[in-house]
Amino acid sequence: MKKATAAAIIASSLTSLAAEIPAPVPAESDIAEFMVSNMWVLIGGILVFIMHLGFATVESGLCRAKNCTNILFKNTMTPAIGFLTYAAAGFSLMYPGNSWIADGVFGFNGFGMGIPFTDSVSEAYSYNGKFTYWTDFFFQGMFAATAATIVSGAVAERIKLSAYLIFTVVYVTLVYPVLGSWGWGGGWLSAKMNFHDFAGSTFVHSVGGWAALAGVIMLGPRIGKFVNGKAMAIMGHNIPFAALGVFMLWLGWFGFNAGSALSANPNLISYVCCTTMFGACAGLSGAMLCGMILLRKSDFSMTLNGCLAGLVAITAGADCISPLMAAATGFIGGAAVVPAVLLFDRIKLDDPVGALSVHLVNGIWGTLAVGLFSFNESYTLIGQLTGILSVAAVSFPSALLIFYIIKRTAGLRVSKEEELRGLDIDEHGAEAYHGFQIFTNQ
Amino acid sequence: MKKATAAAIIASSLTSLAAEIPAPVPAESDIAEFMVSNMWVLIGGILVFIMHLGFATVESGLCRAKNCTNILFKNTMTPAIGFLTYAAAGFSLMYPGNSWIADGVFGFNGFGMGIPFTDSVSEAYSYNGKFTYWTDFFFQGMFAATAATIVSGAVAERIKLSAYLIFTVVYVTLVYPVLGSWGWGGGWLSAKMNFHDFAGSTFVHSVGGWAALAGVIMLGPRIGKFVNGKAMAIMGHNIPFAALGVFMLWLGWFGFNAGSALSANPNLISYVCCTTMFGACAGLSGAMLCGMILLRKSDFSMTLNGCLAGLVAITAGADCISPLMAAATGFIGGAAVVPAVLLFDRIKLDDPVGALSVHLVNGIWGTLAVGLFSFNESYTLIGQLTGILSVAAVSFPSALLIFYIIKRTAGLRVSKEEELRGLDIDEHGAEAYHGFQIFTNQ
Amino acid sequence: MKKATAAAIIASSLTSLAAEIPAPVPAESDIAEFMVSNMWVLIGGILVFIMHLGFATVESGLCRAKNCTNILFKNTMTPAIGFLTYAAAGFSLMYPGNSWIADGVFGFNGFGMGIPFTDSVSEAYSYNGKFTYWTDFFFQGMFAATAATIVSGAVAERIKLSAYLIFTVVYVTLVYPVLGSWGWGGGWLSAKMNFHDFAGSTFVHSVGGWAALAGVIMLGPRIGKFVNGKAMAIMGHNIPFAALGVFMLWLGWFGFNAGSALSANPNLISYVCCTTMFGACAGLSGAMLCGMILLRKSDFSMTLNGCLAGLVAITAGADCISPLMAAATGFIGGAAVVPAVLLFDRIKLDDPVGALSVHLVNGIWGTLAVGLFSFNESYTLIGQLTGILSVAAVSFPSALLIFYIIKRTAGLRVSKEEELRGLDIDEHGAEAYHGFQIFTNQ
Amino acid sequence: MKLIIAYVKPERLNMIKQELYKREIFKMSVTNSLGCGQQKGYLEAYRGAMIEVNLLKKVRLAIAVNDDFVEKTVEGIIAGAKTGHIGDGKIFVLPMEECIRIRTGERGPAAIG
Amino acid sequence: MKLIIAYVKPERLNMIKQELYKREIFKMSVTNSLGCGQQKGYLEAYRGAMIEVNLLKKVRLAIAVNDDFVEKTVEGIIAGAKTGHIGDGKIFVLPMEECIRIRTGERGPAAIG
Amino acid sequence: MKLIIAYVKPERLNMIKQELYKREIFKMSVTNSLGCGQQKGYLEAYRGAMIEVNLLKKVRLAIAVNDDFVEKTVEGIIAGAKTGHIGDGKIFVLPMEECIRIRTGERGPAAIG
Ligand SMILES: Nc1ncnc2c1ncn2[C@@H]1O[C@H](COP(=O)(O)OP(=O)(O)O)[C@@H](O)[C@H]1O
Ligand SMILES: Nc1ncnc2c1ncn2[C@@H]1O[C@H](COP(=O)(O)OP(=O)(O)O)[C@@H](O)[C@H]1O
Ligand SMILES: Nc1ncnc2c1ncn2[C@@H]1O[C@H](COP(=O)(O)OP(=O)(O)O)[C@@H](O)[C@H]1O
Repeated sequence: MKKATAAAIIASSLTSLAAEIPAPVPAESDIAEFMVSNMWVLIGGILVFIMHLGFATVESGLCRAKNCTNILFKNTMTPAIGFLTYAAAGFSLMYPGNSWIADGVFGFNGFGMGIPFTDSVSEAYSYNGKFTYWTDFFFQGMFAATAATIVSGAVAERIKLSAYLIFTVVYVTLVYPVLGSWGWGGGWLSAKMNFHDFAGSTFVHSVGGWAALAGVIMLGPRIGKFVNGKAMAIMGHNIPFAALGVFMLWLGWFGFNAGSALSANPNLISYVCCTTMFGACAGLSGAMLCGMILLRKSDFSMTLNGCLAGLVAITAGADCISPLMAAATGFIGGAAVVPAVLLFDRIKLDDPVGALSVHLVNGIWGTLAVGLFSFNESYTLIGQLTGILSVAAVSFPSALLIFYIIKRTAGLRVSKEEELRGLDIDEHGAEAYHGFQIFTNQ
Repeated sequence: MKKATAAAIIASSLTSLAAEIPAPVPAESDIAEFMVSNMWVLIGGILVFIMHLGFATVESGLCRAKNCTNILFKNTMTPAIGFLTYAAAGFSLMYPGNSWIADGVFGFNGFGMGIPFTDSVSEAYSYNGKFTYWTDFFFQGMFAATAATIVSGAVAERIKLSAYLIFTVVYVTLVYPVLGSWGWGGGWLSAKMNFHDFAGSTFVHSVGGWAALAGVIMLGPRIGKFVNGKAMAIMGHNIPFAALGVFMLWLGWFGFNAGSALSANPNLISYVCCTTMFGACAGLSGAMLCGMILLRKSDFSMTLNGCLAGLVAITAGADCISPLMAAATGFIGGAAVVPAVLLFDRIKLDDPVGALSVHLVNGIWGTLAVGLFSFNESYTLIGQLTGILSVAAVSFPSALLIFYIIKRTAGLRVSKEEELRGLDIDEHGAEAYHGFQIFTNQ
Repeated sequence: MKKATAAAIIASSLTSLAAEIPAPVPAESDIAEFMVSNMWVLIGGILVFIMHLGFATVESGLCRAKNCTNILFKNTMTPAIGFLTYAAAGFSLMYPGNSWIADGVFGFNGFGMGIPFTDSVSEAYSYNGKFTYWTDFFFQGMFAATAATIVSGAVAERIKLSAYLIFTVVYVTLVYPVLGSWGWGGGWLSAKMNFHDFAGSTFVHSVGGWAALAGVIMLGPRIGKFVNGKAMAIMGHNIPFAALGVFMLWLGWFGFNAGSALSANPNLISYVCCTTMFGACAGLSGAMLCGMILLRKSDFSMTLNGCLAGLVAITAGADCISPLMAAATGFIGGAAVVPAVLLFDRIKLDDPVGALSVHLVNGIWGTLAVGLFSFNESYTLIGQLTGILSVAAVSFPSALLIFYIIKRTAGLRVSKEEELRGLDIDEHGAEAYHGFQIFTNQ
Repeated sequence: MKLIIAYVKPERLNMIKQELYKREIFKMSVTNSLGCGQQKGYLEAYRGAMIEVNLLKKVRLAIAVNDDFVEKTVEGIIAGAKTGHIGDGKIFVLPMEECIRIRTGERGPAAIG
Repeated sequence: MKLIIAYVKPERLNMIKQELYKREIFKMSVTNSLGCGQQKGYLEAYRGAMIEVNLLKKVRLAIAVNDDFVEKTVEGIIAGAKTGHIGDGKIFVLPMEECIRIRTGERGPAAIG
Repeated sequence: MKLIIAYVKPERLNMIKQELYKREIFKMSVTNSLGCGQQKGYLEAYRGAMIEVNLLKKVRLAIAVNDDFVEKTVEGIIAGAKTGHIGDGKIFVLPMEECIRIRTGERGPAAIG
């Protein structure tokens, strides 16, 4: 919603700039509000940035030491790829303004960045009175790579570096922004279905989650994950690092959600910070309790997943769900992680870090929760379901296709020897923890 | 002081909302100032959040690898418990507004959240013109769990997970907010004694420190800490992680202190950031030099403690102590850590991470320092002492009582076997660093 | 430029305060803008602070485990030393206002802090309408220590702790601020040469880089680095920690660069965030590709260096280079890291963490890039070259001199035995990873 | 009594354990080790400087057995460890004079199992 | 000369050292090890998948002694290591033909102490 | 056949390897170890409590050789490891009854090299 509005203003603003219509001189107090809102969105973008550190540490901590450098390498390149391709084409695809090619479904505004830099505040003000073109791009660009990062964890410990990089470039440049345009870019989902996804349970997390599912299917499980039809534990090597990552993601999520207010509206941003926090806290509690019941242990890595699950779940409705229902949404999301992880193990889908249970399952759940719990009654369950299904219908097959093409050409999976020895040695020629004695029999 | 004012406004605002008095329409420029201040306090809350990562890493890094997951688990659940219980009752207990039951000593405003969400800026403005209800709750809620986290480190490596969780729920729901109401909630300490604790040397750090002391006494030392009456070194397993944590705490402290300005008053927030930094820098220097003299070594973990000590010490008077005296306050606090650690060892109190020396000793010292160094002469040594002693008189016995009840019922300490093998295996069924060869003889 | 203006205002403001001229009462909306800008610069300072964590983790991660505590110790003390000495004298030397002793070359405003704290917003407003005296000091003080930290990595694993601390005190108190005054303090480089260094490619990174070079030369290589004239690999012990550090530096850089706007001018700060991000992303890409070509491996630590290289390179021109050219600047900077590291190895300069390749080489490159790519044509290649050379001409010899004096007096390098055993045991009496089995043959 | 020491590839450990279990050998001690043998190392490249890593990760098994179990043990290890490629490892058999079970103080062949 | 090798519980190491010191045995080498024996392992559960950990953490002592010290050493180890529960560990005594002190080149029994 | 075991200072490992290569001994196994010997430990101070660290970091070499290589090997180790200071380490020579190359099943002296 909010984003769609912004996109429309961008579009008209672009036109007005092109036509060199003199910008109205705003009142000084409007300027001050403009400065505040702009700063908030910028800070939001900076907080989203730090989520990439969170992904890097969660994913590497929950995998084995022998693949640690490889995972970090992927997660460090991902924001770079995301931001650069978003500048080249993604931003234009996601926010086509009036340049729709297929109305509300596919649009494109031209390659590269649109508005030249100007030092004048009043000119920038004419963009939309809340933030500058550059802030807009910065914030949205930070989001772009997040979807790809979700994939990174699910395919870890067996995908070729080159395959991952190619997939990321293609998926982030094409699939992510086009789907995003349906909702945030003012496309059919928001315009016709009143589909509500405040900060991206669907457009970021599900889009990433479906691609992760495609990757897991195309790659197959890691050697040793399923033995005689039973799921084996392949333990993470650095749980403190994974915990650090969850805190970083949690931190960044305040920017992810509250930054999506796209202004510094005091009520909205503070409310969203609260619901976000409720989602995370309840998610932790849900996963802890569910783990105690189902596993008879306080499983830490699952509890950490529960925190992220709660955050993913509250993302769609952070602006329109009451605190109590936000906690409920998070709690259910966190609790759901435990059976979800067990289920994916049961059906032999090997997801080393729980990305499917966190991002896909809860991306869907959070989007549905808007239909169930929102105090804004214009968001219907039907509308939400339409969004979930239509996004799934495009993202999953296209991810499958991209992975398939890579498999047939550049190759998807490392050799058995390389997988056993660890990707760090063969792909990067160096270990992550030189000198540390690490015992392995896998 | 500041907070008491805020609390009063909250109270009257709550009344006005109840009575449906039409809110005054604020001027646009007031709105802009409202937006800025609200954003600053919100950012303050976000920075305080990251302190929980700091606690998690400092505490786990300074303990042994075999208990690492357990400590991280506790520190991850602590903010969740703190925030959720604060929403349920703590906020109402701490800021009772006019709903005092025993005047200035105990009040309660009702369970759950008070004000419904409204998207309108002017309505939010009527809250107090500086920040919204939700910002207020977010910021205070982040503080709530901090006191409990302090305990976590002191009781580490031997307390049962369940015992810690129960203690945290009770202490944070009841003890912390009631004591806080005496000062920040407009209670007797601020109203009658002009007691000044700007951001919580007493209400957060001492309150946590006294509980930590109670826990250490009730639990007894770790196996192997005192042999033939001599304190043995039980070395931390991951010093880099502990250093990371200190930086995270230091970072968060800018929000903890400068956010406590409860507005974006440019002078006040920037001044507080400076005094906070002076406290930390001087604390580092004090501990380093004192360590060199007393221990003839540049002991790193003590120097890190010194940084935190300086921060705790400057917290009470960050708004009313000159830069030079802020440095002096921090320096003394940092230097004090070294003999304090030695002293606690001498009297056989086993505090694995130095929580008592940092939070209790310096919580007291910092509160006193206001009486000694403040340029606001209305803060007297008597007033400060009254605050210190009255808070001690409630927090320490009640913490003892809670721990005692847990000991008689659920049990407080893990078995000897579990302690020797490490809590990670028995409580969580998994090690923190799977595969790493770790040599232990403790 | 911006900073010079600020300095001038500081000066006049100091005078006006001294003369007790009544401050003009600003309009309410001006106050709101003042509050926003002040908050932004303060947040900038807080972000720069976290860069010190980044330096600590990058440097310790890329060195050996046996020296890890020592490196962390240095990097923790560095901001403390930087901030305290900056308060004592550095700030006055760097921003002498009208108190030039040698016009535009050397000035001094007196010891200690200048303006007393006042709670009144309008009085603070009179400082310069954008930020308070304390914000100014906070932000600049955070910068001060950064230069020294750069040295820390280059001299790691062999310098005495005391030697490093002494060097830092002297260099940060005297050399860094005097050179800074030439540009940011309104001195000859900015006034006469129109030299442009937006956020410090020269004044921070080159100044640090030249000192690093001096240190590397005076100390000589680590034992075992060059064997029979060939450079040996001495591998870093904790690559994940180094990666974490790069993310922290990257995060902090948004404050370093965009905070240097010294106001919350929406256009400028958002633009600078974008160019900064382009620099980092392209730097990563440049180093990755160049590494693949020159080394036939995706070398991770070099790619990480590439990210930092891109950031250093874009720092000088973040406000005046187009997005595309920002990416080009970063790409070239990142790519340059790989041959630079190889070159320094070839000429037997042992720089364990690549500080020379990142900060010195790219500090120079970034400053030149302004002359080549800036859309502000008043910045000439000649002007930029003058800045680069004149700063080099002072910083390098003075660093050499300081190191030389230390060598002759307190001693510069640890004994051979200590170096072999590791500095952690001898200087700090404790290992970084107690209990972990670490295999070493160096 | 003999002490059988074997240096094998880490990833074969699970299989070796199973082969030994089949042959009713349940007790053993395992240590991390680095080995230098016919199997060539590999090059690591760190920051552009190449280093030859010729100490490869191996696992060291120590199994104390009675004389009539020696062949079975050797067989079991070979069955689990052999891939046919260089680097498969070596088995060393040492004479052992005494074996004591700490818990009971039992000595000699009875203490081994 | 004999080489005495013992696998014991890590937490008993300090006590064993003290018992050996009492018996004037000051020299030894200690290695991390994993042991598989009568002592059952335990279940770890990671993300819902159970794994049996049957390689338990042990410490391996190697002590070279002259023949007349063998009994004292064995006694000392037992005194320090014995708890009476399974998992207490084993002691193996191997014949040793030569011992050389690197610093001096001394050989034989004189080089041991 | 003999199994030669040496405990040496970690920083001498590279030199020892080179000395052994010179003498055409290419195969060995290396393990991390902690040693307690004549070389005194040092004091670590952690948070004001002193601890004597008397288990110093050593490296353990195990080299299986045929009888005619024993002297060369001992010589090589000494050449690489000797500094003349205490803590230089010890070499132990154990009799070995059998050696098996897993890859080929070869036994005896032929399997060693
Ligand atoms: N003579 C020896 N002494 C000690 N260890 C040995 C010896 N020969 C082999 N090893 C160990 O066995 C491992 C495998 O040896 P290698 O020569 O690569 O196998 P293969 O003989 O099957 O080619 C080595 O890495 C080393 O650990
Ligand atoms: N036959 C053996 N060979 C090698 N190591 C052994 C053998 N028997 C026991 N050990 C070592 O001793 C440890 C303790 O053995 P265990 O059988 O549990 O003790 P107990 O015999 O007292 O019940 C094992 O974990 C293993 O490391
Ligand atoms: N009798 C022994 N049994 C086992 N290991 C020993 C023995 N004597 C020495 N060592 C090993 O050798 C190392 C060096 O021994 P040390 O006594 O310091 O040397 P030196 O005899 O040259 O003074 C010790 O740290 C230990 O690992």
